[in-house]
Amino acid sequence: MTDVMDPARRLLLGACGLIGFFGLWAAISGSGLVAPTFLPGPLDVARRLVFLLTESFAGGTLLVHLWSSLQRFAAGYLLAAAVGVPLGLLMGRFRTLDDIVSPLFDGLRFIAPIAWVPFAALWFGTGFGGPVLIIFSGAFPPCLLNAYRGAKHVDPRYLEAAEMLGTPSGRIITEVLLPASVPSIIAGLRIGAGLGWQSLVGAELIVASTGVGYLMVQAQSAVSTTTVMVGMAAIGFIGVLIDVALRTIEARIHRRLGGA
Amino acid sequence: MPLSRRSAVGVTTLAVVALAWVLLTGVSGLVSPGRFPTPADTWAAGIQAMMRGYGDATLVVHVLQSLKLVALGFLASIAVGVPLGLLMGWSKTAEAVLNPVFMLLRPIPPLAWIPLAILWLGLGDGAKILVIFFAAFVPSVINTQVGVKTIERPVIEAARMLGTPRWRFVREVLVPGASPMIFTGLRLSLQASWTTLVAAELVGALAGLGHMLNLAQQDLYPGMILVGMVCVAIFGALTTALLGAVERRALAWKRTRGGAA
Amino acid sequence: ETLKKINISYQPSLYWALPFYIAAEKGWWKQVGLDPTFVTFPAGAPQVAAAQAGSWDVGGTGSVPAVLGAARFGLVTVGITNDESKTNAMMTRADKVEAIKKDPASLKGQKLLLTTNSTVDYAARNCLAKWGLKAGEMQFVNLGQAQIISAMMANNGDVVGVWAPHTYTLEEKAGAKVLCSGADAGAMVPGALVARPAFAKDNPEEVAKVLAVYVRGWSWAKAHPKEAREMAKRFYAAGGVEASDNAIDQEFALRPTYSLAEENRLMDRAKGASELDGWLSRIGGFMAEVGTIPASPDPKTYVDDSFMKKVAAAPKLKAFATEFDKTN
Amino acid sequence: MSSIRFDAVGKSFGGGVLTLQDINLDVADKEFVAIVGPSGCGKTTCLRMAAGFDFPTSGRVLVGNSEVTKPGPDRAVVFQQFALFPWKTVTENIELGLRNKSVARDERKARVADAVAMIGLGGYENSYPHQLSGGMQQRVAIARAYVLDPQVLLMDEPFGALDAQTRVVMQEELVRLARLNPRTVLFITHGVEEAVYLADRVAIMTRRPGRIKEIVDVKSVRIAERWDSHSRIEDVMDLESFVHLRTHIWKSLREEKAGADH
Amino acid sequence: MSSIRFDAVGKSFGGGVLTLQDINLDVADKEFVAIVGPSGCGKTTCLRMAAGFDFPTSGRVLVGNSEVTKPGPDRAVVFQQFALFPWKTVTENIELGLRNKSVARDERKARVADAVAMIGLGGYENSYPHQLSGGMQQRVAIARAYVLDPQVLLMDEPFGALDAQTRVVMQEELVRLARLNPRTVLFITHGVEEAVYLADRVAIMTRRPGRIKEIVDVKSVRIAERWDSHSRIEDVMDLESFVHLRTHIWKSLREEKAGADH
Ligand SMILES: Nc1ncnc2c1ncn2[C@@H]1O[C@H](COP(=O)(O)OP(=O)(O)OP(=O)(O)O)[C@@H](O)[C@H]1O
Ligand SMILES: Nc1ncnc2c1ncn2[C@@H]1O[C@H](COP(=O)(O)OP(=O)(O)OP(=O)(O)O)[C@@H](O)[C@H]1O
Ligand SMILES: [Mg+2]
Ligand SMILES: [Mg+2]
Repeated sequence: MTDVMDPARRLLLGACGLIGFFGLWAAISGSGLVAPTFLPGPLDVARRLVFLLTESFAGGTLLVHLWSSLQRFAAGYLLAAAVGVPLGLLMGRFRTLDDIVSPLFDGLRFIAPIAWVPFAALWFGTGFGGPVLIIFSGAFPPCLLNAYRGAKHVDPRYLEAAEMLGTPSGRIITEVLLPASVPSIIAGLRIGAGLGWQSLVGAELIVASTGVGYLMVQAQSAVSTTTVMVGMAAIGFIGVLIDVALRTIEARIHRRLGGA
Repeated sequence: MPLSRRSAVGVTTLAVVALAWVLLTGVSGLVSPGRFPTPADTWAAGIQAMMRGYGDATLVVHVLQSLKLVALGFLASIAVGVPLGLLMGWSKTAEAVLNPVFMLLRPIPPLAWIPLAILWLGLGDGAKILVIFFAAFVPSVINTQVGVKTIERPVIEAARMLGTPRWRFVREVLVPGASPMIFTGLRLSLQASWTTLVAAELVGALAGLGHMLNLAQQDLYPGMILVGMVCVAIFGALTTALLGAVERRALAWKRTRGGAA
Repeated sequence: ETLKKINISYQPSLYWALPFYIAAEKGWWKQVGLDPTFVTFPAGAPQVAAAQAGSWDVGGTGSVPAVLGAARFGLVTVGITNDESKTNAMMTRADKVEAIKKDPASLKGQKLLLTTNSTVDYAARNCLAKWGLKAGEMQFVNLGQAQIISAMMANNGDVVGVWAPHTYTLEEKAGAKVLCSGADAGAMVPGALVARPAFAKDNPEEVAKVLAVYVRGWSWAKAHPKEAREMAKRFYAAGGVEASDNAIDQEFALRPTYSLAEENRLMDRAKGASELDGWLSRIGGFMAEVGTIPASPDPKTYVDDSFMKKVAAAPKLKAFATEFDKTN
Repeated sequence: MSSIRFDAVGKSFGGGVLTLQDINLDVADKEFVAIVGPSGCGKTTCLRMAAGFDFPTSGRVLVGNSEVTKPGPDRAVVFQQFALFPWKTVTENIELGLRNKSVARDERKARVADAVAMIGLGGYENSYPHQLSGGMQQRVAIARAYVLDPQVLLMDEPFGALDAQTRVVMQEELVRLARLNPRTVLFITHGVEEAVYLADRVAIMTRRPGRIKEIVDVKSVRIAERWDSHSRIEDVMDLESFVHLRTHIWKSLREEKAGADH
Repeated sequence: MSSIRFDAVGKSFGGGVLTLQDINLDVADKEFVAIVGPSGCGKTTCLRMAAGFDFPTSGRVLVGNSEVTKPGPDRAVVFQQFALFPWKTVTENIELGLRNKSVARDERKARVADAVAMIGLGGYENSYPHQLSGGMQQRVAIARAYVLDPQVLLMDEPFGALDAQTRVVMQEELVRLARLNPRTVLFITHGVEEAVYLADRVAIMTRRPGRIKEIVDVKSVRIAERWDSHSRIEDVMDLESFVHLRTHIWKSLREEKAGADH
């Protein structure tokens, strides 16, 4: 594979991508082909962003909304990762556990996070639990599935070597399955972060007084598309930060192992 | 017989869950019917959906409509997601250029795409498929990308040594090499197609399981919600089983322990 | 004297929730010995569900969620918020209104974008009936209110059903006009003050206090129209809705609200079923017809006028509730 | 008691084609048996069955009187294709088995250091496998098995990737260990001389379906001819008795070749 | 013109430690050069630089007068660790290079069939690599390179996993090809005899940092002593001139050993 790219070049290329994207956006919205209520230009959104940073909308400034969303997201997402990854690895190791969990998991994961809203409301009301449940239900499947399949596809040679060395099952999981499936697990965590954010809007249908999702729902019914887009940008931005963090970890491990 | 053992355990698990449900909600009443529907409620809702219909259509119509949307959305997402993932996995330049945009776009909830989808494609199936597509192509991209990166270096070197031209290299080295992870991505894309159905069918659906779930939510009809959820779960699992069969054929070359994942 | 904690729920930026806001601004809650926490919901269904989970005690909601809550969880209706029959309306592009009114049959086979199984669905069905059309003769397309606005602006729907404040949004941003409202079709759409059954049973005094504060809010608003409009604007903005002056004016003009006396009159069962019972049973009938609930619950089982009567019976509370009433 | 016993073992990998047929072989406790045979005849498969990774289609494989059902650290394996953990350094690879046996930290470090010195990889303790040459990786795989000091050592062409010099060092080390602290060893090799030099007995396998054609007793000759009195490997290899045995095995394998299908 | 030229090549893998130092080696067009040297001395690295997978830190590697910048089918490689495509059958693995060269289907099938027969894997055409023994995999890797009929053949211990008999078959095949249709070959081996038997010249490398210590000319002896007149490999190996060369190289390597750090 191509050699490691120096960071400056990487940034430059990334900037090119973003400039191209924003340019296209500005061109489409500026061309008048699309009404500004549907696609405001990037500058409008930027202005609105600055406005929302200081002025309160739907009960708080953007930062206030972002902060409460982040708390819910962090709780749901971390729970999903903390349960999903170990469970996935365990299922990859223990057939029986796999056989027990799989039928449930393979059904439940198809149920939309927002379909849980009524039950989340019935069970948790406006508590913290409801949103966490919904974000969890979005982020959990990729965490589990990627860990599970990563573990399943580990080269059997390594398992045989570990068993030959008398490695107990717990240690096989931490020292063989886990490192061997790191790329897959990180991909799962990245996807999970995206799906978790997506579920946030559903989650904030229950606890509606704060949150970026709530802000977006309110803005949508008020036909304030710029506000909706500020919300998307905010979520996108946090998503980018999480992604960069995860990818950095992955790249570091990858480099250490001299992967392709 | 590993397969029958597997299904035996699976059936047992489902039976235990069903039994727990009956015991908790129906018989003992430990969980009040207000919090979770009883088997009787659910049965009644199921019969209603099947015979009289719910949300202006019978269950069969809902299922068929949803299957169509999921199939088209899923196919669109892999048609875009896998090639994009291959490109981003192989070319550092492409990755550097595309990844920031991709990262920025992908956490956007499907609900937020709805206005644009309506604007571009109206209230027909097209808009719904677009919404599904936006949610479903992400896992394919990421898993494919990572899958390409995990191909062992010697194998890639061997292909280059043999002078493999670009397209053949993609088809015969990158794709099969990344295929275990590509299939992980497809599984998640398929899942995302199903889970986005509820959001997609907010776009003026006349039928569909998502439509049914939306209505049931609006109506606070837990029995019907459960019927919808179970249907989605069943058909999600069935479509996954189909994908699994394709995967088993495609990964026949791979040595794994305890059968295909 | 310690203040009694109570959870009050409403939906933000909706007209009928204004009294809660006014009371908070004016500090009236303390005066009746309550310390409210406000819990808001963007839609009626999760709101009603959250009551089941004990997340709130007393609140306001639409009539459909109120009936739904009654049918599912025994939610108690304890009063009326306002009359929304003029603001649940079928709308269309301004230039088409006359043609359609002249020849309603031209709607046959067309799409009607609305939020199904809701108050506007109820209003629309009554409108169609008034024109001699069957519900099945139009194609009902279910969309959320925000989506309807998007669709209408993208010219994807000619006839839509929305409720306030979306009605004003469409008037102002998409050049739409009301074709037929619930009021036009004789479909009364009240909003409901509701209480969690367990809470109402154990704390009748507190429920009465909330009602007193609520009706006082409306009577104050009637006495101070200008101030009330400004307050409404602030209240809407806090919820993320930037309402125009025109929209605010229309809200006050189109949505009748009730004094303590009127509330008690509408709920009076001296001569059999009360007026409110009648409205709600029609709505319940509609909901049963469209399949939301198996059968319309009898309003006598869930409309409880005792709390409102309690307000009228307690001299201090009555005085508090009616302080700004002009007549009486 | 760590004998290995192949009892009428047959093995086929589905499809009905027989890979191994009626294998009967006893490796006594502390005995060193080498297997030689044409490529693809089933040597690795035999070893994997003794290790507990594959199972016979017919017959039984016993280690110390009980049937092999799963792998374990009592039977250390040096794999034909090394199977080092790519995410572990040289030290970590060698250390894992000791950690599994809960060997105390200090002793562990000492034993790993000894092993690293033995395989001549001082300075590479913290390298990852991909940073090592093929031969270096193989040496790590050997050290990983040796350091366990197991009852049974199963080695699949352990010296295949080593140059002649390094190979001699490792062979001598193996002999030294075998003298010092005899172990039951099953050893697969393509080097007939290596087999004769190291083993007590050499089993010669036939081409597919793999059968044991002949078992050559080396030990009695070694004792009778006092091979041990020679300290250098080349000196032993020059002995007439050695050459005789080597040539015998060589010929036996050659016949195998002649009777083959190509 | 497919000579290979190492021109004052130095190589270090980061960290400043020198792996290869001042390597100067010319492999003339159609010449067969073998490299021997202690494990880890940098043989594979040299070969990888000629193949275009690694690049010198200093100096240059030229193939046919132009600097190597990338791999290509003019330089077929047999990798030390096979590097077969796990998802391709034996036939598909061998066939890929021919398809890349747009060889017509019929000819391709014929050449692949020949190659499969040559490596003695008839009957395994549709097996996947994980279904083959180590030696069988190595033979597929050899066939994959041979079948390309490349100008330059780079082979990294290609016979390492083969038993003596199969190895002889493959060696003889290699010699036959070399006679029939001479190619430029760079060949890494641990077998000194193999090197002397096959190569025109044998380059001996030192322990780290790898340098070329000595280049032994075999070809002139082979011609002078008419090794070609003997058809069997063992006969050649018994010749005095052969033994002499072999012992010389052996000793040279042994010194290397003695001067080593362990
Ligand atoms: N997983 C498998 N599936 C199908 N066939 C297999 C499998 N593993 C091994 N075989 C077959 O079994 C036979 C013996 O293989 P084995 O690896 O034991 O040979 P070997 O004697 O070790 O050869 P080598 O010296 O080349 O390593 C081979 O013909 C091989 O094709
Ligand atoms: N990617 C790498 N990173 C760091 N060091 C490396 C890397 N590749 C090889 N080396 C080092 O370079 C040296 C030479 O390696 P090389 O594989 O060329 O040896 P070799 O002569 O082929 O040995 P063998 O006979 O054991 O295969 C070794 O010391 C090895 O540790
Ligand atoms: Mg083998
Ligand atoms: Mg090497």
